[in-house]
Amino acid sequence: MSFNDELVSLLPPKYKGRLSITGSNTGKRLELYIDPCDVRSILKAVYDAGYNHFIGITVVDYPMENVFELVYLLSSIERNGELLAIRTKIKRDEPFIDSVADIYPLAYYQEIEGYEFFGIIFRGHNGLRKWILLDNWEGPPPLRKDIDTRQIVLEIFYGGKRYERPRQWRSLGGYSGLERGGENE
Amino acid sequence: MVFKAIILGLKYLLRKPYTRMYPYKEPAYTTEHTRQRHILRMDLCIGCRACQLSCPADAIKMYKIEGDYPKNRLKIFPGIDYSRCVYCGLCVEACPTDALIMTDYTMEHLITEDKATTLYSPLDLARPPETPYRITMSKDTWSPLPQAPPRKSHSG
Amino acid sequence: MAEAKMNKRFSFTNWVRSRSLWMIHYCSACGAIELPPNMMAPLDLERWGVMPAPSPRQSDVIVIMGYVTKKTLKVLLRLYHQMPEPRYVLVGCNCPATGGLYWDSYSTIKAIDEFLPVDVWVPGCMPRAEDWLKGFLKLREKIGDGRIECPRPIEDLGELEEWIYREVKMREELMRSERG
Amino acid sequence: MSKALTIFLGPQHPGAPGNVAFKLVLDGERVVDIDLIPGFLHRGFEKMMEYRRWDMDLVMCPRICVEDPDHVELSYTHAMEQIFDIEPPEKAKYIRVIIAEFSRLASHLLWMMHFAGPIAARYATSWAIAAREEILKWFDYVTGHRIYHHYIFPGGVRWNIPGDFEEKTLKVLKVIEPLIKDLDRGFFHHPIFIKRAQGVGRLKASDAIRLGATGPNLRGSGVQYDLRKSLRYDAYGEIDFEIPHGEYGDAYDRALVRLREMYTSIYIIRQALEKMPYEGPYRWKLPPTLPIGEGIGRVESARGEFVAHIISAPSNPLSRSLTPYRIKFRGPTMPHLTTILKHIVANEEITVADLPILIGSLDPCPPDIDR
Repeated sequence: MSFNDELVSLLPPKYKGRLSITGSNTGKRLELYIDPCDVRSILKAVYDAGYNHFIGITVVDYPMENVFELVYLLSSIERNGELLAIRTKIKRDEPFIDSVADIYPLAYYQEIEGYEFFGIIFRGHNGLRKWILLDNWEGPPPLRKDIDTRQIVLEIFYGGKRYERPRQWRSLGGYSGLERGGENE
Repeated sequence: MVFKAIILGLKYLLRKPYTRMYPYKEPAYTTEHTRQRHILRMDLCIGCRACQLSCPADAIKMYKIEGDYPKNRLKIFPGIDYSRCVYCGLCVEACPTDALIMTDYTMEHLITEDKATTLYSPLDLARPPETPYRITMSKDTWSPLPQAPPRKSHSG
Repeated sequence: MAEAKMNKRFSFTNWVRSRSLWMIHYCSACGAIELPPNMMAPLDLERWGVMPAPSPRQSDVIVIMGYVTKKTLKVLLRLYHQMPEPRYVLVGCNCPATGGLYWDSYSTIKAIDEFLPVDVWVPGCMPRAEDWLKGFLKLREKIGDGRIECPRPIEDLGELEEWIYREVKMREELMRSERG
Repeated sequence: MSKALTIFLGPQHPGAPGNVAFKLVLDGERVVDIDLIPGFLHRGFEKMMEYRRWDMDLVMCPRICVEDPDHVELSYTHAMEQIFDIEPPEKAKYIRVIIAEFSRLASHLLWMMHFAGPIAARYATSWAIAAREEILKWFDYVTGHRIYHHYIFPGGVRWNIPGDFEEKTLKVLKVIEPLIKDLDRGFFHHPIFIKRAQGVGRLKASDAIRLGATGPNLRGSGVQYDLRKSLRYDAYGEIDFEIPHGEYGDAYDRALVRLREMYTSIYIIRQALEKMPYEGPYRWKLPPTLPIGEGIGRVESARGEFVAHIISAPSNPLSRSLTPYRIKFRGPTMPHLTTILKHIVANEEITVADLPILIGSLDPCPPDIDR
């Protein structure tokens, strides 16, 4: 893998030195750290440089550092599936970033995921709503690190006890409610 | 075209039926590696809870059972909830003493009208199945594993 | 009441009912992957009179194939209430029985028998193709013996749906209060 | 000018591709707009996997896509191996190729059922399922399970292959190859099928790339792009094969690509069996704790590019963690059912009767949208 000259020439001067090659095996990739305000201009430049195949947005929550890291994964089919990861960090208490849905059509749906699972607001996106989580979950975005869904589920369905069958409120049939087995530990 | 289709159809018409005549004429299809019901050897179990901690479905609960088990000082044994078990075999892999093994005794015997019956205590697990079965997963499944060598090249 | 008593011994009606079980064609989750071998050549469930029906109005059995999310539960209940009596419930896989592998998932239902009267449980993850067949046979046996009450003593759709919403809402309220 | 009508397709519908619903806007017979309604299969995998140890996560991950489970395992394994910074043993690489190709075959044969069913070609579904059954029996023999195998493992494969692996595999291939050939003759060259599928759902190559299509749907449009060839992961680098591709990008081309891929898979399996070293280690021992790092596993699954992006960071700075910090899965189905379906419906006259063919030819697997 080598640096793509076209890509380097299209990048703004401030980012020219920041491009690096990392990873191994199938994860070998070009990486670029950018500031969140430049996300639209960089992704437009990258699209023109041939990285027009959008793979996805990975959002990582770091509550200790109070940031969300967004990793835009793009690949170029002309350059034989070369992977480009564009990383940016936004503040956790002000989760705003520009939408790129008009450059990459698939980003529209990936951004909805980012909104419903992490609560990131993509500015300029016209359809931020609950999409997958509709009817399935009410409350704050569940994939944030400070929401302990396992504890919530344990409290509600299992009475706080692990390794037990769920606490049932009623049974319409098919369950005698008898617990078999020896004495509990 | 029509004749070709008729010949192709005839070929399948005259073939022996593919259907397995389960359950009355043929038993369930299992192989010598099918992972199904566990058997607990209570004389080997040391009560270390490794199986419980390695279960992704939290299906294993430890029960206290009094009896003459010199190896098991705490007298705790695993019981498996077969309404939660996913038959991944990680518990067998984690067991240090080969006390927990898997057989090809399939789950057709557990189909029930009352789901309380699928909760197996250690004593239920220790009882071998009534019908013939094969041991399909035990410590013999793995030979000792070698350590990984470092990756050769880091071509950037 | 009289009908319930009648059902206890052999009746021609039950025998006939048990011989032709049409199931709803609704692949609600991953357990559905083992149904094609049952419906097609490898095991051929039509030997036992089981076949998929395209709509709930024509079907006798609702088969729950795997985990049930809150969103699917609403669909399942609606389907169940569109079915004519007699109707039976066959549950496959572990997840609807106890939560299964998704025991700590925030969006799945942990016990389906809180919402539907279950006749037969087929444990396993996945249940093997043969297990599904055996489950249908067990259901058939149960119907033939007249051990299933018919019609079911169950609330009408409005009442039940209200109950579900109340239940789900209540749990979600609980979640919210616990978060503080 | 007739009034636009909004109706729902699915989730309970014999023509629906699994548990997923669509909202259609109709103008007479023509579908004007289509919106996906996902979420019926949402379990919150990414959150659940953050709570479990990395080896338990391997048991979780095949459940994301039930039709093609081994490629999910493979992508997870690739990402994990990058974090551990190891290379699998030579023998395991070949076993993985064989397992992955059988998974692809099984998935394509199941797709035959989804595709031929709505056109009422019951014979094709029956043959395909019979061929798939042979593969499932083979999986049962090698890995111990019919559907979820948990066989591909970080550091190699989980246990050694049985002694008569080669004969068994060749025997299975001998059974399924004539069945696939009969499908080729009996279904793919059937005039009714050709008339129904040809010209439906045209997708140009440039649009396919821009909208995010991968896998057979992209190759059906004439783009020769296959991660097996371009990344040469596992033992694919040593195996010589051709990428089948279509020309016009309609439903018929996409179907034909899948059929040819089945032949290619059989060819790859035969070659891998020949080249495989039958001696040597099959799995490395790995430590229970995860090093800090990041891995991206990209594999060419039966439906397209499957990506597992795993980040391992300590959740508290003092200890090394047993669980990954964040896992993101990107399934190939999301672009197929959202952007591409919308694009085709907007640019072409698709009637309600064509919709099952169109959706079937895209081969969706809804759980990998919902996860």
